[in-house]
Amino acid sequence: MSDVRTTPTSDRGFFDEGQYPGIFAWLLSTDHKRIGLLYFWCIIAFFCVGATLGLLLRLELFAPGETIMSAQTYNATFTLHGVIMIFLFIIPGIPAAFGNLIMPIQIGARDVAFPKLNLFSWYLYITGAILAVTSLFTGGGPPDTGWTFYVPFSAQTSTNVSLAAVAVFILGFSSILTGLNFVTTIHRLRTEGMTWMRIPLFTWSLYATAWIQILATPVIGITVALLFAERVIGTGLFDPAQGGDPIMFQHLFWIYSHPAVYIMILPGMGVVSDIIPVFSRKPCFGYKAIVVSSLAIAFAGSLVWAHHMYTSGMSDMAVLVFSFLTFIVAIPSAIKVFNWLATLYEGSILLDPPLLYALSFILLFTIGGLTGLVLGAAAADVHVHDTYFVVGHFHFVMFGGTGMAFFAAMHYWLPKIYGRMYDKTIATVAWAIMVIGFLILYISMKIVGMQGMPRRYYDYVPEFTSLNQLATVGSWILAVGLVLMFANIFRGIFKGDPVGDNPWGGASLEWQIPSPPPMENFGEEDPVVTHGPYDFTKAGIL
Amino acid sequence: MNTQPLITTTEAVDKAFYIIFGISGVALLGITVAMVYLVWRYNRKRYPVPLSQKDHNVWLEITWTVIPSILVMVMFWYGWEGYLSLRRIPDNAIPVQGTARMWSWLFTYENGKTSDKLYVPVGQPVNVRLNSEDVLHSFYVPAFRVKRDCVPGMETYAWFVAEEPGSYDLFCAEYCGVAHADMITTVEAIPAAEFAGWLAEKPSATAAGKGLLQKHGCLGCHSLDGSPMVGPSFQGIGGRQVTVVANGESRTLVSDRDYLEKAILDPGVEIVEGFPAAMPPYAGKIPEEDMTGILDYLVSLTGDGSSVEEATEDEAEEANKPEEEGLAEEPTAPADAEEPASPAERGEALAAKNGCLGCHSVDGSKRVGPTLKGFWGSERIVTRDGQETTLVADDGYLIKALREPSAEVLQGYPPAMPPYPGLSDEEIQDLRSWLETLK
Amino acid sequence: MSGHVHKDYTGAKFGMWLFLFTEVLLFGGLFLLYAVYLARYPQEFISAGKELNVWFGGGNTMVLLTSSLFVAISITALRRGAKTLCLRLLGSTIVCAAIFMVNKYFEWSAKISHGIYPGSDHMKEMQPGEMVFFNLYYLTTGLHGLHVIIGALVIAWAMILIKKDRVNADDWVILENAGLYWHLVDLIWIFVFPLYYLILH
Amino acid sequence: MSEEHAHIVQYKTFAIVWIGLLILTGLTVAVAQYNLGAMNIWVALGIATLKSGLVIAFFMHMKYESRLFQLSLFAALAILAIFIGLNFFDVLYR
Repeated sequence: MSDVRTTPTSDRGFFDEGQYPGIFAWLLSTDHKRIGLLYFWCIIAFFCVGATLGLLLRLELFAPGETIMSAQTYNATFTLHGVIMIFLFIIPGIPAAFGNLIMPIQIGARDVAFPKLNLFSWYLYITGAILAVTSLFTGGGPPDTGWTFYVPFSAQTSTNVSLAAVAVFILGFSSILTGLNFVTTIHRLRTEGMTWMRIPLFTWSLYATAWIQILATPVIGITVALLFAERVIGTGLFDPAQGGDPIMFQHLFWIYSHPAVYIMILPGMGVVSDIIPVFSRKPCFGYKAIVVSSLAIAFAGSLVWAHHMYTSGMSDMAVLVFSFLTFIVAIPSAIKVFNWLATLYEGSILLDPPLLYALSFILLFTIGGLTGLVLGAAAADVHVHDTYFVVGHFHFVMFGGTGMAFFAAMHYWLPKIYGRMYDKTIATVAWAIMVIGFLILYISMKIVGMQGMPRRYYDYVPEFTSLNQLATVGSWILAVGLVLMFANIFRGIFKGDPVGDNPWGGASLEWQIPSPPPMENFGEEDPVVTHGPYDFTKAGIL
Repeated sequence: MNTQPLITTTEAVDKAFYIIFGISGVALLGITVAMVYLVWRYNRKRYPVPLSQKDHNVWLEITWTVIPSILVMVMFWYGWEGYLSLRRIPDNAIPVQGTARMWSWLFTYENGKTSDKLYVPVGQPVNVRLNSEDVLHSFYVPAFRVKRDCVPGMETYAWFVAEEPGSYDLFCAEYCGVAHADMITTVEAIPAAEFAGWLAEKPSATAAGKGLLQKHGCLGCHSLDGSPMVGPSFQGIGGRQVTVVANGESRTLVSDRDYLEKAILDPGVEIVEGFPAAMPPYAGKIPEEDMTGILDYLVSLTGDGSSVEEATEDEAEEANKPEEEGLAEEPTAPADAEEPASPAERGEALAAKNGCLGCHSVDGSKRVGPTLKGFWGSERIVTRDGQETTLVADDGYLIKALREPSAEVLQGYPPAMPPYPGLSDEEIQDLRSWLETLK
Repeated sequence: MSGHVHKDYTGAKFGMWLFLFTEVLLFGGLFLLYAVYLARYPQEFISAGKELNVWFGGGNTMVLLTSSLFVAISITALRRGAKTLCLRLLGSTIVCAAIFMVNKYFEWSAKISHGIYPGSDHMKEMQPGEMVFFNLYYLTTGLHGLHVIIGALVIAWAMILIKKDRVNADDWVILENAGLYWHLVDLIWIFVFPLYYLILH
Repeated sequence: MSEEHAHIVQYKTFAIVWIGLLILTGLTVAVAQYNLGAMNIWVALGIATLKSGLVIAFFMHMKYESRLFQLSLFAALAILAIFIGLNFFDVLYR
């Protein structure tokens, strides 16, 4: 790449260049990095709340019968755990936080296409989050429907589902606007020389994700709007007594929520695709295959929603079609895993924390993906559907996949954003503890699910006790790892040693500018890109 | 019976499991080993500079696209094949109607016999036709690998065959509200001859009568063994002397067929001394033939009622009873050994369980809905069909307000309350007893 | 590209189109339900559809098509420098929106006075398919009406900007985008009209 | 930037399109008077598609936009069609 270095006006980069004083430098900023950090910190905060709720759930399940909370509280808690983790952590997690922080820099842009809209998205996110929290304390009390809001229960319960539905609608709107912004940015604001085949894979994954956000999210909007209408004005479109069909709610819900799974996982795959080459000092193997598979996942992911509904009472023909399509989607994911492994081959591998987290992504995601095949196969799904096997499966994919990728991104890019390095040894120890706790926790869940324990059970029959206890113990180990990791990251941000511009030896654009980046990322002249994102030879790393 | 070898649901599903787990296990092992090996082999300490900058290989890409494609198609096929076995009901399957409701199961057999456990003969397929009375539930028997949602307004089915006698867990697998985890019963697989006997027990007046009492919810308030519940026990009710209060005057009479019929259809007229006027009128609610059956049975309960011949045959149901009560009324009650809670206490627990207190205060303050303080017997101005009417909060009003709250909406309040069709009559009586205490 | 001052017209329009896609998909959920329930209750949909008045629906179709014409012409007018004409056309568009809503008001109140509205007793006596039809009708036209109001507000906002010369012959992308939004409102109605008002008369 | 001076559509073009739209509206009402069985809905949808095509192409200037816009529109409509279409594997076979 051409020399895009400028003399920074300050060694704290954009942190010193707020347009407004004090807190308004953040709340009114349209700078993509500041907005990215706003998202980042909110997302971390909600993750901690969600994780705490998860720990409480595990504690309740430590023994059969009432342990620490009543059944109603338990139901509200798992609903809240799901809503927070999905709508406030995983979906916005990587795209809104790291997408905002890094994507414009990666394509050589000074900001996203619509900076004000970007800030507006964040405000929508916060509004949605506040409404979701408000629903706990108003109306009929915290929603107790599970994050899936299935009718007719959700239409009948006296708890505050209506407000939660409004919150989901607004959060969906925020997600749409971010997606729209990113698609436009990637189409319109690539700098000179940044051809489509030179876009870093992280940005590619965000591009694919953004299209899903745009095309699938409105469907959840109308779904929760209809739920709201059903509760408030009694339009019984899903009410059998009024000729409605409760199964149609599930169709509409999953038309969004299955693609949403790919909104959650694709950016994680992008992070891993960016990290592995840097720590192997080799170009990402099969760049084009990974790009195509991202787009294929985005498209094919929109065709498979009803595999959540094999037992719902829908037609057997639908089971046949959706089961078939589901297995098709498995292929692009497998292609990515093989390409990542091939990238390691003949490389020069440095096991720094970002790579460790990325590798654990591959392992845990593979386990999650393979158990996903069990759920895709019609007969096997019938047995494990709505059991702890499913709970274990999606935690492997969502937490082991997206969560680990989020942590990988944190260890990879935060030093760039804050210009300081965390303690790598502690990061490695925390990683090891987390992976061990994770495996104990979620493998126990899968086994107990195979034995037949249904999910969303406040209480269980005695034969499930020992595995539940094992899972709870695993959750404690996992929690220790999480606390250690976050503590280390925070210490690193504020007190770590300064890092140079390119601590890992990356070849993409974000490593060519100062750490922290200056206000508009690049100096007077826009960068001109002359080689691919993983061309370490031309970038002068090798 | 067995014209061809029957593939059980367990066998059909497990085949898919073995194949998918087999392929997946190999894949996982391969990927993990490859990853660890590569990280170890090409460590930077060993190779400070990468050996190559290879970044693509078309043949490799094709290989690892095609092979997984074939493998997943294999998995798809076995999954689908197993699923078809689950959907093809064997010709000789016994039909059973399975009804799910918040939060219990009711199984009805061809001859009209009902049970809250699913009794099946060993070795013979059973087809359970499922429906739901309220929200989604799911019929799940892990041992037989079958699961099917119960959808209101729609019939679904699941068939299975129990190869071995035994008691198998039957769960509700679709989240259905606060007592979802308590919606558990069992499949009782018994030898075919025993099953036939059990099924044929219908002629036995006791079992039939008891079944009717169960069906209409009588046993929620009246015991058969003499223990006091909300209402008087049925033990010895046939021909027993009872003291009743009518219009403030008490008198003693003999509990005969006429009295019992009156007491069921219009219980408010004469109240048994020492018991609350809690029983709802059943006029028009019990079909003629059921009424005859109930009366026949009740009249037959004479003497100390150490209950004739039914002791053995009803063991299973007796054993199940405390559990069912726990389900319906006190999911959080610590133990069934304790004294039964008073109706008012149960009512309070019910109100908490159903989330009533989210909208209704008990201290007179206004929330989404009206306060419950001083509710009982108060005058209410309600809007019915757009017209204002004044009425008194009594049994009829309470039942309507709970089952169909939108029909009569209290002046000054939004029509926000959802209907609670899941509340049984006994539960409503408990609520009523509790409401009476809120002066 | 030189950063700050530049204004990316294509980008702005593209962003608007992406937003319109989300609107299409939002209504798409309702059209999906319509398709599914039509397949399930064809006879009931026909009998219920007869209750709707073609003249109300047809009249409103004309009104919206005409308003779309005004908006389309207004952009050409602005770009040719005819600011007053442009403002008049946009004003007419808002009048059209008002006519549409008044029309809708009469139509709805006629239905409601006949006891046809979600949860009414009259509805409860209908066939299940008819209930579904009317529930869908209210939700679809209601959501569409909401979009008419929002569209009118957006046009009004564009008018203010034109008056202030913030939007002018050289910088008209805001009007273009406001127009795109208004046309979307029209587009949705083009499908709502035959599906609800003309289902076999 | 070149696209700032994108095609200016003539008043006349708009007027012709508008008249076409009104005619099609009349047509769709007229056709609805005949009982064509299941074809009614398809004819109505066909005419509506034609009308919306006119609005998109001329009023919304899609005819003059780049291939990117057209492809995106196609993608969005295709996804909507898929969402609706795949549901019928359930609805028609239940």
